[in-house]
Amino acid sequence: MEQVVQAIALAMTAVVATVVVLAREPKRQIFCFMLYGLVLTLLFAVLQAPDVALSELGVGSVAIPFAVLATLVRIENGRR
Amino acid sequence: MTPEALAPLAFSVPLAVAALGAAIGPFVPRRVLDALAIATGLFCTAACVLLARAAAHGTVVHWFGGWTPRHGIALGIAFAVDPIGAALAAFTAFLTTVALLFTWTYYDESGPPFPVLMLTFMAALIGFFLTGDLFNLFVFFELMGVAAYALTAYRSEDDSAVLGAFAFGVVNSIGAFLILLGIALVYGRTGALNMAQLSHALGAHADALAILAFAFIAAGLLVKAALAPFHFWLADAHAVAPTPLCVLFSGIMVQAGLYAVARVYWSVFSGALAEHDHVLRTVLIAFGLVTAFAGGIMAFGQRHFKRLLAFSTIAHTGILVCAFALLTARGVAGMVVYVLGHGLTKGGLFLCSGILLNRLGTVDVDVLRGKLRTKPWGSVAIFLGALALAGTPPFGTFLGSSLIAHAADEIGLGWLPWVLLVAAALTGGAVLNALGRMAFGWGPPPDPRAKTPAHESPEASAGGDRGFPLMMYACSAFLIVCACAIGLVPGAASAALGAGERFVDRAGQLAIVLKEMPGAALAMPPAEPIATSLASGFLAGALALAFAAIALFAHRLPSGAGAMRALESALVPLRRIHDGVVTDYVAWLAAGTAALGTALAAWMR
Amino acid sequence: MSERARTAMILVSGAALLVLVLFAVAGLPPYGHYPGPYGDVLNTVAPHERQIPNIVTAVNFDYRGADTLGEEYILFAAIAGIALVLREDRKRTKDEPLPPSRVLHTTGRTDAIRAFGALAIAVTVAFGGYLGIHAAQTPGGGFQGGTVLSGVGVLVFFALGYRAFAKLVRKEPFEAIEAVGAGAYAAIGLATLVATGAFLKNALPLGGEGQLFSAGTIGVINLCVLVEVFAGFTLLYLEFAHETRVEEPEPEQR
Amino acid sequence: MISFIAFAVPAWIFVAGLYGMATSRNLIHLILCLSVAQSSTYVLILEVGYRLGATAPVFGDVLPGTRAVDPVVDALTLTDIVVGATVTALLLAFALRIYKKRQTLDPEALRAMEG
Repeated sequence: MEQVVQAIALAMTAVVATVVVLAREPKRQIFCFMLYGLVLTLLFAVLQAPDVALSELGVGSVAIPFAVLATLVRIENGRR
Repeated sequence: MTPEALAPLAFSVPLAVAALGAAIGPFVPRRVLDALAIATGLFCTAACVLLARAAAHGTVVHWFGGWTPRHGIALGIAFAVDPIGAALAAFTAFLTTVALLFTWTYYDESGPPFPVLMLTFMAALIGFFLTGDLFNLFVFFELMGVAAYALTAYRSEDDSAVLGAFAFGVVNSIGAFLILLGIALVYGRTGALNMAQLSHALGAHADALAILAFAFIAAGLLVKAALAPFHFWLADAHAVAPTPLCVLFSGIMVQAGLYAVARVYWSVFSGALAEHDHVLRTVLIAFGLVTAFAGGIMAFGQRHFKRLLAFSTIAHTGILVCAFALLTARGVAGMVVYVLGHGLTKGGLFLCSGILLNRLGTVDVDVLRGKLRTKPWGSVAIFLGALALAGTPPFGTFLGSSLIAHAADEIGLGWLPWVLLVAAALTGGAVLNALGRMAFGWGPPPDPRAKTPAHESPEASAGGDRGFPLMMYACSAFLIVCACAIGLVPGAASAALGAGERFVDRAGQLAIVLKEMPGAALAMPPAEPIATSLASGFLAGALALAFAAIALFAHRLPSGAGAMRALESALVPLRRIHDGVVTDYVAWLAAGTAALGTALAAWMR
Repeated sequence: MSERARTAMILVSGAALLVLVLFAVAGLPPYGHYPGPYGDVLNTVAPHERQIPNIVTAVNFDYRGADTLGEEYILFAAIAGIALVLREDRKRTKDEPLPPSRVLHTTGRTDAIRAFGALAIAVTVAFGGYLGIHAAQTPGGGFQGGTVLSGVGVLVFFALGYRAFAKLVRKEPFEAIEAVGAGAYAAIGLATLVATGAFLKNALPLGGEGQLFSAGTIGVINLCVLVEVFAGFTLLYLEFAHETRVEEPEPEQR
Repeated sequence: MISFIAFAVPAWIFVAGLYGMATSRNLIHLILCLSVAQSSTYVLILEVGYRLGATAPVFGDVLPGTRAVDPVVDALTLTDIVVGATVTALLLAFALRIYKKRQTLDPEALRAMEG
């Protein structure tokens, strides 16, 4: 059971990582990236690493996406 | 103060001062911060020199948190300081101090971030040289990197500076991932991070995991060392970084990457890979020679003086990698002496380029054509620096190359030193070629159709006559004089040889670090008299002059112009791959790592 | 290099790297069978010697505290670099607001959004504070708590806008706080070096297991990290949020 | 089987991230791919310290001595995550600065220096 859950979490990680890489359009990519942060959080939780999962949650789903979003907003402003 | 306590002091004091500087920076005059930074640099130099003296009497070990090992298992992080690590740490602090002194009059205004980031960068390098823990090495690698990216982008009004910093950051980060990959592999196998414990646990058998873990860690570190094809970031970053920082980049940061490869090999993997050392030697010498000649030839093709010096650094990395690749104590000794001699020389040359940028507003050789007549002292310094780069006696680089030559002879590679001599002479010749144009207006007239290199904005309100820049000249002259002095210190060669013996003594390190056995004082094996290699040293200098003369005057000979065109066309493919596109750099990095890994793994099994 | 050449190069070398890494990981012990000894030794000795249930915290702030010191300075240096690069052009141009962006400013903020924002902020502060303080007992600690607490800035930004965020967070004091957090960590190391002869060696009473501020220096270092991470990430958000500043009406006074 | 999946996943993520970077046409896309490549190191490091059927190394509710996973890999990954986040943010700031100056984020159009 434990191994099945982990195998699923790992497979999801690989798939979402591939999706992030292949999403060429920045706005779509950043939402995939937030999802990737959540998937990683889940993976770390099932790997019995709660400290790491909490950090990844803060960094992967909030900090980096925020910085990217702000950058995208600025760029959109520059275009107009 | 015991020697054991000096080790953490040398890296934590500059960190504490950096934080202090950032906190009080907005409220105190600039000079206060500068003085504080210089005082810290001097303090660290002194601490590391004392540490090196102590290390000569036995490896100095400091266990953080007081967690000494239990039954041969390390609980915490150790700094394991041998004479070579301490000497290079002292050299780092010394170069930082000189660079900070140079900035004293160099910038009209430099905000608090500059000294703060410089101190952080210095602390990271010192920690990098002293640590005996593999993951701690990675942490200092990253700290050094982040401070360096930020400093490269320091003149952020110049977009090529930010672009250079971006490429630097991306490529070095991938290098860091490769290091982590290697660390994860060996940690999964052994459950250890302390270098001595790792070498014990890995044993004497090389399988795919051990070989590839070394290949990944080495590739990651060689990104910092700018071995081809990992070197592209260096030329872009050096050309645009603040000049005082280039002194540290070219003088010690690049070499720190190579030092770490040597350290990781000798402290961790030398037992496991011992039976395959000929494979490692062949592969690394191949990479090193390609780097040395690619760098030397590209240096000749540059008209941006700082970028020229950057390519010369790449060439010297190739030479140093060949010295390490000999995989003997004598090779390590030669490598370290060469690092010191080269770092002082290159530092002096970069400071000269800083004076040009500061006073004349550009480092474009074609724009400066004939303009250096008014700066005789600068020209003399550049001339001496060029001879030193070629490895002419009595400079430190000559002593280093003569040690490397003896080391190569010892293992039957008598041809190698002669090849390296040509590469070194190429870099010296490239500098002399630029000097001939700048000081005397020699050489073919510049091609008016040639593309001007990226615009370099002057680093301070350039111009004119604000008096003789005494402090700047003093700093660059001091470094060139030191480059000469280090080749003349009596006993330097045999001290280096003794330190090299210590560096490669894996069993000895293990006993001192994990079993807390007392260390022994450094043996001082007699060095071969350098007189035997004096002739080759002068030959290198003459060759450099000859290369420069060909580049400057061949067009006047009847068949010369055609020959020059042929040479120029040889440069074209090399120029084409140095295209400044960061995605290309990533592809090259992947290809280089795959090549290194495949070569080692396929051949060793 | 042409795009096609580059793609070919990365495909070939990527495939080679994949094979190499698979080849290497095949030499690892089977998945789920960590052989030790490092972690096992620490799991055995740390609860007793350091009076702390969360061994990860003990490793972070004590056994491998030097790594964490480096890590805090990486954050410190990166924030300095971000400020350096993004502020350069603000010296010359005044802080002129930019036109509104389609992403952030299509709709006005209703009272419901503001109320929800206030609630979210309260929850974030409680959760972040709890995580940050209870490093020794439960998962979490200064770093996790600091990142969560700095999320308050993000919430203020989304609920009330850039101007409110910038009014709440002034740059200079936060930079000083961040530097103090990082510097205090190094200073604790130096103080323990003087007091005990070993950098970051515990020099405080351990206290009993389970108490809030047990485990000696670990508690103090945890606090430094909490402060630094909170201030550092808040500055990070502020620097990036500044890039999205728009002309907004002043929030209504009530 | 689980061994192969577990160790192949980080290898795949790393190479996928590298591929994305090398073929990227936008610096922001490139930075996020760099972040993905870095996440492969988190996964691999955590996996090598994992132990089937063991608890997290927090001995609050469980007694010391219970079979637990390696606390060291957790600490290493934490450090790695902080490093990754800060480097990513710094590179984003660089990209933004470059965009303001050059009005493009296409790596092909952004050559620092040539030759």
